[in-house]
Amino acid sequence: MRKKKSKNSSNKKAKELVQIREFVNLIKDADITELIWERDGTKISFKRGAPNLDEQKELAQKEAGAYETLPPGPKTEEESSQQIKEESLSFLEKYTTIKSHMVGTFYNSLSEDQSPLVKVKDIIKPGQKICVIEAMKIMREISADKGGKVVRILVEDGHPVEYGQDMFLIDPYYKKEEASKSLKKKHK
Amino acid sequence: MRKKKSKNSSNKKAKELVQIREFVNLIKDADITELIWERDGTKISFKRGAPNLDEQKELAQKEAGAYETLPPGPKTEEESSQQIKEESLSFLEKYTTIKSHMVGTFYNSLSEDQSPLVKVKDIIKPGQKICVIEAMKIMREISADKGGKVVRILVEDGHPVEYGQDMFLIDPYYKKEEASKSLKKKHK
Amino acid sequence: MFKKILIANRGEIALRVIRACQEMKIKTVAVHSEADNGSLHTRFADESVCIGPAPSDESYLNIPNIISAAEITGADAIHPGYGFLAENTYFAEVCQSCNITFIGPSKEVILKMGDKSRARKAMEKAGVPIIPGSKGTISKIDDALKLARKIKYPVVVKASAGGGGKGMRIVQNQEGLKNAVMTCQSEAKAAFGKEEVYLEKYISKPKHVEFQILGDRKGNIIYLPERDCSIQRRHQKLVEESPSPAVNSKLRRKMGHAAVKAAKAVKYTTVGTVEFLLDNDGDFYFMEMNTRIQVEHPVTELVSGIDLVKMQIKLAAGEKLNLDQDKIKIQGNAIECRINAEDPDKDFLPCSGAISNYILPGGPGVRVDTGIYPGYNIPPFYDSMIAKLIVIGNNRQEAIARMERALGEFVIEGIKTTIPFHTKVMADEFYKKGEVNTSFIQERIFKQG
Amino acid sequence: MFKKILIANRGEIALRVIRACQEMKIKTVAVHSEADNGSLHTRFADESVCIGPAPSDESYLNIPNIISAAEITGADAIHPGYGFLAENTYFAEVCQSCNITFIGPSKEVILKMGDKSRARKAMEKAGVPIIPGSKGTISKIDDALKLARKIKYPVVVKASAGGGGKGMRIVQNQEGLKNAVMTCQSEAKAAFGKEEVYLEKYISKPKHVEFQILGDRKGNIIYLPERDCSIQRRHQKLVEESPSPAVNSKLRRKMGHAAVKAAKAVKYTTVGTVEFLLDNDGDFYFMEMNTRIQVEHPVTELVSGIDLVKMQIKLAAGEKLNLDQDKIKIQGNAIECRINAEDPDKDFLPCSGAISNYILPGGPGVRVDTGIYPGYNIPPFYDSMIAKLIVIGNNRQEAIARMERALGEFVIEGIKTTIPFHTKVMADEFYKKGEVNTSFIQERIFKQG
Repeated sequence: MRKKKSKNSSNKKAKELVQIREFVNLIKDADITELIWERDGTKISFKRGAPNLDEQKELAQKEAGAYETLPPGPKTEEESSQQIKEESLSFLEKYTTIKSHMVGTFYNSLSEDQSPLVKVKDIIKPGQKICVIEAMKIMREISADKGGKVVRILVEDGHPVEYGQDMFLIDPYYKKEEASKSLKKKHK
Repeated sequence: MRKKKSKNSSNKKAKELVQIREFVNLIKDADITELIWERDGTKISFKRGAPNLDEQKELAQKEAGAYETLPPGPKTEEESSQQIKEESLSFLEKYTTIKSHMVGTFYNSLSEDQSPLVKVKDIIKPGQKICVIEAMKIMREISADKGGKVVRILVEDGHPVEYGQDMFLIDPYYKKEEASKSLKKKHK
Repeated sequence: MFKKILIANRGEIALRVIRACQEMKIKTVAVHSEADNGSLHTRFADESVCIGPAPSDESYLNIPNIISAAEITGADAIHPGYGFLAENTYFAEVCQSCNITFIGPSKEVILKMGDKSRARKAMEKAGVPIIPGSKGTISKIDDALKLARKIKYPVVVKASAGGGGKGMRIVQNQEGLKNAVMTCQSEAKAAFGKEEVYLEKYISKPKHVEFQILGDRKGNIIYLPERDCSIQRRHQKLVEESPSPAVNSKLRRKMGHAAVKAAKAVKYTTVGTVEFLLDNDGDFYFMEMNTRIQVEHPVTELVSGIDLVKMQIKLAAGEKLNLDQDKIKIQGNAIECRINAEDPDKDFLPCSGAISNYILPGGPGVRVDTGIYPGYNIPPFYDSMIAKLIVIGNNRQEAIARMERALGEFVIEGIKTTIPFHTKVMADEFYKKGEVNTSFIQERIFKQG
Repeated sequence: MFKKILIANRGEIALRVIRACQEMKIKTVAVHSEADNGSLHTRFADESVCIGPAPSDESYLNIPNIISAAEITGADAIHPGYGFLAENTYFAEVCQSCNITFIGPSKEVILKMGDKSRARKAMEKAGVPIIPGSKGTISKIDDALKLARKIKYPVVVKASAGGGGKGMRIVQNQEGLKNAVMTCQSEAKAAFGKEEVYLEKYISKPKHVEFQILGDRKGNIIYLPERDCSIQRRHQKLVEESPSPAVNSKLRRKMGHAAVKAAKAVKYTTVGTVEFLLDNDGDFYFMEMNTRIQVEHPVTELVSGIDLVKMQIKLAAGEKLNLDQDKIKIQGNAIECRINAEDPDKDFLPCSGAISNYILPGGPGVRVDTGIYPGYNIPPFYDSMIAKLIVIGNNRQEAIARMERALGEFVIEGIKTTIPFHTKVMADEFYKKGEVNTSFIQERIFKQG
């Protein structure tokens, strides 16, 4: 049997991300100019309205350089959730996730001695094997239900996933040129 | 001992009036365009916004003729509360009330064989005796704390009043000419 | 004792189990569908796992995901609550094969008691009274007449292939029987292709009286004071009380012993309920056995002072039953009203939606078991029962008065509930006198208009 | 029986009385200040009368308006609750003169028991143990030494003119006494101008144990299982329980009899409480008698099964006490936590304001008495106690575990409450062992930081 990690350590981060995305959608659709959310020491506050030109510029710059500044692998929980909060909202808005449709233990490779099926910056296609989930002692290979560039892997190897949990953060609008660049690098 | 009526029959009407007044104030101060209030079969709904010219005209006409169409004496509970609801809001806004500062039984005259201290359309002055309230078997003569024209007496003779209950609906802005007219009529 | 229990359920019963675990210092895992994200059972449990989308067959009935949830959280036992997987033999089996204790009876006991005709035979063998009738189908009218004389009129002739009231004839006396058997046979042939009929005693306006039993692995079994669940609408219990106004201490002992006999016949080792029909002559008949904790368990808890869910967990962990039958006392009268999100004026049409104003009743003798809270949005996917209001008084009159006052305090706005319906039941003169049977709702409440 | 009762109080106790009346089918009148317009007691009563503006001395203490409210509504009795006018002899007198029954003792009894030194003398005469000490002031040191030997050390020397801990000397043995008397005398002369001092036995870290008593007009008086209210902060009770972990059945009988003796001495005819200090040797001393229903009455209701407010109303209406001392049983252990709108981190500073999220605990063995509800705005004018959380368990351990879990379920957001403070108390090892006395909060909870 493969090594499993206990639940609860990894999905807090993912839940936070989902929460922020929900807020973004909320504020996008509704006629709201300001929204403050506070719980357990975390505070998220959004503002809208006639945007200030300087702020807009800053945002544009951030967006442009976004992938480059993203950390490639998993970080400690606090660090990465902090990171997510600091990312600009419009930046998060264009990403999507691949969710788990079962409850079980997440593995990033087909077996312990093999390399991960998917790494950050990989371009994945729908139908491609992306991970393995173990449930009731059965290993099940999971295929991507959408394609794009992997921005981040949200579950660590050997950690549990629940139904609907985000596993991969995907950029479906990645630029073609960049895609080929990244592929070239990979095959060097 | 003078005849008393049981509680609860008279102050419902007065409470309703107060409630409507509160709504008027609420809607006046707040940036609200519509407010619907429903309880126990009663529904009050207010609308605001760019007023329609015809409606405005109608309102103005109502206001001008307001006193004339008001019933002079008490009516049955249902009738009068219905009446209050139908009155235009701006019309109610300019009135004020004289409230009770004690709990007891309200009498409109100094003794059973005497005529009422105050009648509808009377002009009263601050300090003038306007009613008697009996509490713990002691009769207490009550003086007006403000002046104006009596639009309606909100408590019936022999009925109970609670602290803060509206007893008299007063028009503090009654027209002087009208005042003298009414006085003349009285002394004919 | 268990270290961590996963509760494979939702709503008030999930909370009920979490409460027992917290008081026993056992860790809890809640599972939930996407529709129940953030609901109270997920908030009060130590951990929670989303097991599927809103429809129950993809979440609360999703055995692989529930078992996986137990595995990833390291739960060593699963409490199924009631409904959903509580009497699912396959689930009990899977738990066993995964080395997770299923808090309930074994697969074999569920099977034995789940099949009505098997259970009937087992009970007859054990000497538990069952509704008297023909052993199999009857063909000769003389046999029918003889049997009917023995079991006494009225009797009912039923088509073997029928069900749910179809192909059924109630017969009041000897004269009508021959005709009824023949009509029933020909009707059965026309409707079901088989003319086989059987005969059974007809129980007119019976009372539904059930006994909570507790058993351990050493073979100790006791019964607790009975529950009267006669107030039903279309076989759905609405109001339950304990003790039953129709049962005196002598009958209680007699029925209780029969319940214990029934449980012993299948070597019952957990909490369960033996349901009886009680007729006007004080005769009672085994109806069925429920191999789970029941919705109405709180009335028994209130009158007996025994925490049934804690007891169930202890028995599942192999503890000995440390209760003495002779020491069980009845401490007053308890009544439970099931508060459903249904519109009593529209044929009990279930409602869903957001709760606006919400005030819970309180004060002496009042218990509320509920998963709802101010602002809660009732999802349309599950059972309409949203709360159980349970009261205890020193006597039945006090319990009824207390229930009336608690119903009056209970404010749930935004959706329709059965609170006004229960207020009518409590105010009914026949109810107050304890004159209730399974036809009560139809005859006393609906006829009033 | 009364036709209509006016409740001259607010908050949870007003609701408590309304609940009892509703169950007894007695009409109710709520009175309220302008600040309490629309609060639960006004909504649940049959009628309500506004009696004044927010400050209590103009409303809840406004005797003319309260009496007038009773007159205009035709109420034939007034229940004062606790606090406000509950022990006001003038109010009791006015009620009597207006032919309205004051639900409580007569003016004379309130007077007798309200004055501490009068009460002490009456108790001594009746043979109820009081804290031993000098009858009057002591002047000769030999008298002091003799007395101290008799009542045993430690003793306390107090200035007659002192109070609140001023001019007080605790003496552990004979050697210290002479010096203490002299110092105390000279200090007293300097501080108060009088050198008179007296001697009393010093009770170190006593327990506060009180007995609920019930009396009728025929002279029948019984006691109920005691309450332990040792957990106090600045003489304010915070947690109460019944039975007391410091009292066994023998001591209970002894103290109970003393409580009945105390009540008989003043011909007590209603519900009341006799408070004792209990020392570590099992000796107890009369402290005072409360001539009203008390905040902590629910713990007694839960363990005895007796509805004290209903009983109080029945006794006030002249009914005979139909309870037998020998039949009073203790059904488990009950604990009450007073939930105050106070910030435990800011020296219990009272908070007012609107309640946002609000979820009440529920399930087995949990009772909540409260006047608050979702969206309620706590006015700044009155007592900070907003809810009483009361639990019962089969034993003390279960009661504590239940209280811990109920405190965990209790959500009150928008204001600060003492819920986290109570969670600390319940988790305390000394509390769990029942090792509590009036210094517990200071020594066990505050010292933890």
